Amino acid sequence: MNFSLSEEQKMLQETVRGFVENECPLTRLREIFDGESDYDAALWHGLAEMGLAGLTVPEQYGGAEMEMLELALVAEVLGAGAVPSPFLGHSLATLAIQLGGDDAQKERWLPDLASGTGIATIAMGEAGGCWDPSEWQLDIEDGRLTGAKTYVTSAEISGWIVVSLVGGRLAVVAREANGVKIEPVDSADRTRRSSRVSFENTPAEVLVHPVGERVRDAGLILLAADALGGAWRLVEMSTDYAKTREQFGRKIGEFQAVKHQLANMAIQVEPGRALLWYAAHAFDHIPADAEHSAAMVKSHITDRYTQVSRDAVEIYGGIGLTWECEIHMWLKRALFDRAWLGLPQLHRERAAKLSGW
Amino acid sequence: MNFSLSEEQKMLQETVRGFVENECPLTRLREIFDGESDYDAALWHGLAEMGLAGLTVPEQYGGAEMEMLELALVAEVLGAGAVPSPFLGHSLATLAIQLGGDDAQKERWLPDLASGTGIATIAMGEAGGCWDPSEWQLDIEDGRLTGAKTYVTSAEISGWIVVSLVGGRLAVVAREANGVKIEPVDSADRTRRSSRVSFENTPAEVLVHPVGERVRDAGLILLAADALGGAWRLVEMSTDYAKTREQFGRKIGEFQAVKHQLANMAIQVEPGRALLWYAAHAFDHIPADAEHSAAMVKSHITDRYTQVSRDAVEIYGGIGLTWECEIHMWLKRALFDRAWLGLPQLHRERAAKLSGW
Amino acid sequence: MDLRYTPEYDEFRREVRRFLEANWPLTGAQAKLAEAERIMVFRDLATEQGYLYRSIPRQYGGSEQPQDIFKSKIILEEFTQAGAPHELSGQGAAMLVPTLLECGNDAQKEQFIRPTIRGEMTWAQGYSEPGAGSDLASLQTRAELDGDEWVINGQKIWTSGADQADMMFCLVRTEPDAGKHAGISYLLVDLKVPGIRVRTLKQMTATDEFCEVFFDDARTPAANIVGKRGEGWAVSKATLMHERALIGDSGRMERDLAQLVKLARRAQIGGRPAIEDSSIRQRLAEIQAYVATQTHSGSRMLTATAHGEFAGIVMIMAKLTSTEMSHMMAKLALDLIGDGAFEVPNPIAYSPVEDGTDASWLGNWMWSLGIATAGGTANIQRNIIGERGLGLPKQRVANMGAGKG
Amino acid sequence: MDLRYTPEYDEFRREVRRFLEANWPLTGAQAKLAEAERIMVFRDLATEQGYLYRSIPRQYGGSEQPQDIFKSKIILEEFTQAGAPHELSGQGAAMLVPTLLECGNDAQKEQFIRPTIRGEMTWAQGYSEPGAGSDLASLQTRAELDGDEWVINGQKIWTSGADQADMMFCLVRTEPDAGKHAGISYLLVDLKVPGIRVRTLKQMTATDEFCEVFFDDARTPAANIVGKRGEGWAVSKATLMHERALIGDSGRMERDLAQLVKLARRAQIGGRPAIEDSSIRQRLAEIQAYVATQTHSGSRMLTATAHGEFAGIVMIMAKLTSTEMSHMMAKLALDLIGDGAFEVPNPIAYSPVEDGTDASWLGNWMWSLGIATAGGTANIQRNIIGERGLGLPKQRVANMGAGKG
Repeated sequence: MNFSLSEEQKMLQETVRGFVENECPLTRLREIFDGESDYDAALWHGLAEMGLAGLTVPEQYGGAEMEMLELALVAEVLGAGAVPSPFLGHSLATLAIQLGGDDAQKERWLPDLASGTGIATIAMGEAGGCWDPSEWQLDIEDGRLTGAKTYVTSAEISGWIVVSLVGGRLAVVAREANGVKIEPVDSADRTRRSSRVSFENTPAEVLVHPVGERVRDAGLILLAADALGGAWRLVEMSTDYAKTREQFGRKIGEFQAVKHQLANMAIQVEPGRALLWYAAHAFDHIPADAEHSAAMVKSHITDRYTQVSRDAVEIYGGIGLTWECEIHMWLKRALFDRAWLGLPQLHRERAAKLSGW
Repeated sequence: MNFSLSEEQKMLQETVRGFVENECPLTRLREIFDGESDYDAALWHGLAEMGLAGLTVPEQYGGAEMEMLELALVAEVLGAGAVPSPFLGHSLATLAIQLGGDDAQKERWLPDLASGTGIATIAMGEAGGCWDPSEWQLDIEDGRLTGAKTYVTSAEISGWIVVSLVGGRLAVVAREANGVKIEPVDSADRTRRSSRVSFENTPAEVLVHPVGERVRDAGLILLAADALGGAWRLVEMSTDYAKTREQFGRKIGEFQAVKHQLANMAIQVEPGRALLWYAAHAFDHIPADAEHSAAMVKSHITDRYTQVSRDAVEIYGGIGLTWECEIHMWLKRALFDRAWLGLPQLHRERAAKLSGW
Repeated sequence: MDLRYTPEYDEFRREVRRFLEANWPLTGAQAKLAEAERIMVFRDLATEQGYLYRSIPRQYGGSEQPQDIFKSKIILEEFTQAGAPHELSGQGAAMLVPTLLECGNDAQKEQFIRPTIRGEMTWAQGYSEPGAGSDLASLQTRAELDGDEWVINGQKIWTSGADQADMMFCLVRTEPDAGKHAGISYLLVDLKVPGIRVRTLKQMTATDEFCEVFFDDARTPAANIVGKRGEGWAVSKATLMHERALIGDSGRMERDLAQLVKLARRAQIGGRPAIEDSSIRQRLAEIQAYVATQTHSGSRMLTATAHGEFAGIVMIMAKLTSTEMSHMMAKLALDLIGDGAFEVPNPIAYSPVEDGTDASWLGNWMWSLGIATAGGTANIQRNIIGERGLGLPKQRVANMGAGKG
Repeated sequence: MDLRYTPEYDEFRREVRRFLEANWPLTGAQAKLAEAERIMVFRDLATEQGYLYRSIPRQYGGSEQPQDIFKSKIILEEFTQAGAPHELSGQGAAMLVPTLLECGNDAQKEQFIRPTIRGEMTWAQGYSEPGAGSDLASLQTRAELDGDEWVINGQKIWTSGADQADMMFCLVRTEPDAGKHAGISYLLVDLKVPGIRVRTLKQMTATDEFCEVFFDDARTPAANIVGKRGEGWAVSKATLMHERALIGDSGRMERDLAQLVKLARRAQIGGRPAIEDSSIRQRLAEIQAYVATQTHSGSRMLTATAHGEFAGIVMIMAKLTSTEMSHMMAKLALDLIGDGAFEVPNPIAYSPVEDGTDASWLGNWMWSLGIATAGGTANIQRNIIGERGLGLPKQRVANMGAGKG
């Protein structure tokens, strides 16, 4: 038994962390956050050059043929840096084709996506907070798609949009196809802005395997990974702040009340790391536990992230409420991670059902 | 508008408080707690001499003709002292006859009960946690009662037992009547021990007005009052302890963590006082709010009491877990107040329904 | 105990209603005035009648009425009900004017009160500094007397509305050699003088209520000191617990709860209205009881104040309990708005959530984070409750509560 | 990452199973022995085989095996599964023996280890005193050397099982002039000698696991000091983080949760099983996720330890997080047992709730209050996480965490 990261996995995280520190430091993050678009081509190409665009894609299609655990470890580092990128949607769309496509479909899309030359995204939610596969209503008729999806990330810059359909099927749509309309949302999380995407008699190709639930589970894990990275970063930032900020002639971290607040934040987050590892590992290796642990990890860690982002504001005080303090970018990312693919209460109810309760 | 206690009401509390301090100090309380019975005749007669046995009974029957607010204020003081007495059951049984009886019934029972010469109790709960009037199953057939009630206080020493029936009606049974069987429960709260009381073809007299719900509301208010008194006493005891106990060369109350724990306990309890006053006042004067505020005050304050009793143990440390530390007598009283007449969640659901939600 | 008003107060309420029916909205030629003018005309009328600015002498523009908190409450209720303009609620009328009445000299009262309560002179509060938040008394902005003027250098932060205001009342260090608290004075400064620069501070909700104010040899007349040199700390505390704070908050929590219930009715969980979900109902009912404790404690404190009594420890709890209730409500709201969390918040700021949209609840969630709890405020409240309320010993050497309050 | 064991370990597990199938329960004549004897025979056999007391040299009665935490875990799992006696779990085997192995001299090891692990000599722990709880180092019980004996005076408290035990290992002050920590020594004392009086301390659950022990000129041989004079504090800390603590707790939280789910199935809310109520389901699912974080963090720490690595800050969190989970479960249980709260608790003490009755949950609720959080333990854990885990500064002058750990 070996429940730890391998040297390669640690190295992967270190490499990405180093890249993020150099290429997306706080100054750059702020620029993107305050700018017109959350897409930074140089940043994306840098990530793609490290192989992150096709991390799970089989080598025969030009990918790194790694597993969900590695994908989650990367998501964690990107979450820690609040990195704006198409990573989330692209990873899930690519995984959808990888798991759901036949040979021809894989041959057609994966090489392009694995290299990062092509960008894809995924469209799962429907109006009224319908994120669960059982609630998906969109369907294909005669190879044509009509309807709308909500909160699709990076839609404007994606070449392909994987769209979830009734019954857990998935279809691929070219963004430039007829009838595709993208309406940007004025997004709270400006590192992962989203759009409403609608289709009007749009040509779409259905993937042969209906893997919607698997892709949803992958999404739950990636959101949890992002949340873990972001939440721990908030613990670190708040701790650093408490070590430097002085009030009443001493560092505020010296006051027992503040120290205990920080300790409480830390214990909310760090134990989740092992659950994340497990859920990601189970996705590939323990089928009986995969769906349940994905539901648990998403509900648990994204809730913790949201709470910790509130706690961080308490530590920072008034300045933590301002736009110029960095906290709010993570806080808004926490809101995204918590709501995308459905709120914690939805996944707690699912976990209860899956437990046979 | 005058939302405060009158001088007479304050005096009433002072008088009872003085009596409790003299006649039921901690030493006496421990004796009763550890003894064979929770009934102390001298204590009860002392309370009765102050008029507490018939506080709400009209003067024509020998009572003090006061209102629910006064009754609640007395219950609060008795709760603060964790006083063992038949007060709770007797007050509710007496109120049941007062509100539900016709002239003959009142004439028959009230003078005896108001003076405290006779003791009565009330039997409302049924097996399976059925405390709500809608769940009461017992009924009278040809003036005879068969069935059982749970967690009846002071049954052995009561001359009369008011029994709730299907549809919210109430009946009076003599304890010595045929077929009455009293099986004591090994009670956690040894200041208000209870019994299962069963009836087998027992003669019973139905009160003419079906006031079961009103009496239940009165019970909710008295439990909340007991809880408020007890919870605030725990705050006081814990505060006193924190002012004297030393660790690391200083009073533990000086440590910010302990200070904040105590402050958190205090803010959980003290604001409930005004809600209690309101609910008790509403019982007599604001019919539209009476049921709702009784449901709220019981669920809120008894939950706070339970929490505060846990918090008190944290302040006291290991000694707080022992039988010889006084805390546990209040803690067990908190458990009683919380469970009798139904758990907080039941009354929250009722409050929601009554709010039209 | 009697929750009804006496017949005299009922009569007073009818009198206020008759006044409002006759005068708001304005009629005739006055109805055609611009809005700001209409409001001013009405306020003058209501003040003349004895309904507004009741604690302010007539010579300074008030109505100089005997203190009567029930009348104040009735007036507030009826004016709110009628949608009529009440007293100005800015920092000037709410904080500076009571302070001047208590500690100002006649010239200051004469000069500042009337224009302030008429809205002709607006104020910002200059207390906090970047290095002096919860430990306010460590403030570093200094003022030196140069002839008949104070020369001010330093920086203030969290001065809400300083970009719009005419004047600032602020705490500055004038006695560098005196103790931490004893070295502070309370000055009034014209924000339009040279040497003052105001920068707005954007909040995470994308609004900018707050500002930073930089002083670089900014000047104000020597006469603009309230109280004596070194008394500024005491001056700033003089009116913290005045009547207005007691009745001002009334009903806000209930209104927020009503909005939350509305939200729970329209939000969906598992295809059904969220309000039918037992976990949501339990949380709503728990909040409802907390709100009820606040409401009735409000009545209790009001009564005590009316009788000139002190209601006890509950008086120093309201701030912390309000904060905690706001948190509970905001958290529940976040569980109800669902996808609303993706969209940009609509910050109705600290005020109740008036429009009830998802975006307004998101803004409320962000706001409820801060202001009240930020900067150790909640911790300081707990210190105060522990030390003043329960009589626990102060921590030796240093104590987070020592500076504030 | 691979959650499976390697083939070698699978083989080891089969070997253990074969041993258990052959030897537990005992067969033949041995099966007719009294229970205590059967257990001792079996333990000797299992030790001989290398399954028990693996870190203890054979000369002292152990099996002297190379450290292998996975084997230890497999043994524990299989013995538990088979209901076979594992190592003794009392304070002697669990705390004193590792301490002697680390800090004792040869004579002490020779004299005490074998009888202790065979259950022939039982121990109580004498650390806490009425005036020294979380601030343990302020202990006042003193010992003075008189010829070749220590003479002990003072009082210990929370010495579980002292009324049954033969011996006590305790911390006493031997160097009154040295510093708070430096004046303490670690002594072994026969509880049956004159001058020692043991009084049981009844708990609120009506059980009496704990005792007070009074020393009145009680004597113990001068040789019964472990480590040197004044080294007692360090000696008592030497083995705090040993392997046993890591694997000992495994599975307890899951078993408790499974019992809680059973309780939720039989409890009723509104006439239906509580587990169908959405508020209960949400709370159960939230607890389930917390338990999962604990379980998998356990695997993480186990792996790290097996690799001789330190898993990081999570290592010092387990105690506090367990406490908080126990609280969550106990609170939910209290909402499920309903009328069970009236009846006298059945204290299954700190152990999992094994029979699942209402009375056992009530006992669990009372126990979960204490031990773990009582006496500032949770606060001290938070100090440790803040200071050691996050590197926050210690509070100057005094610090609640300074004494412990």
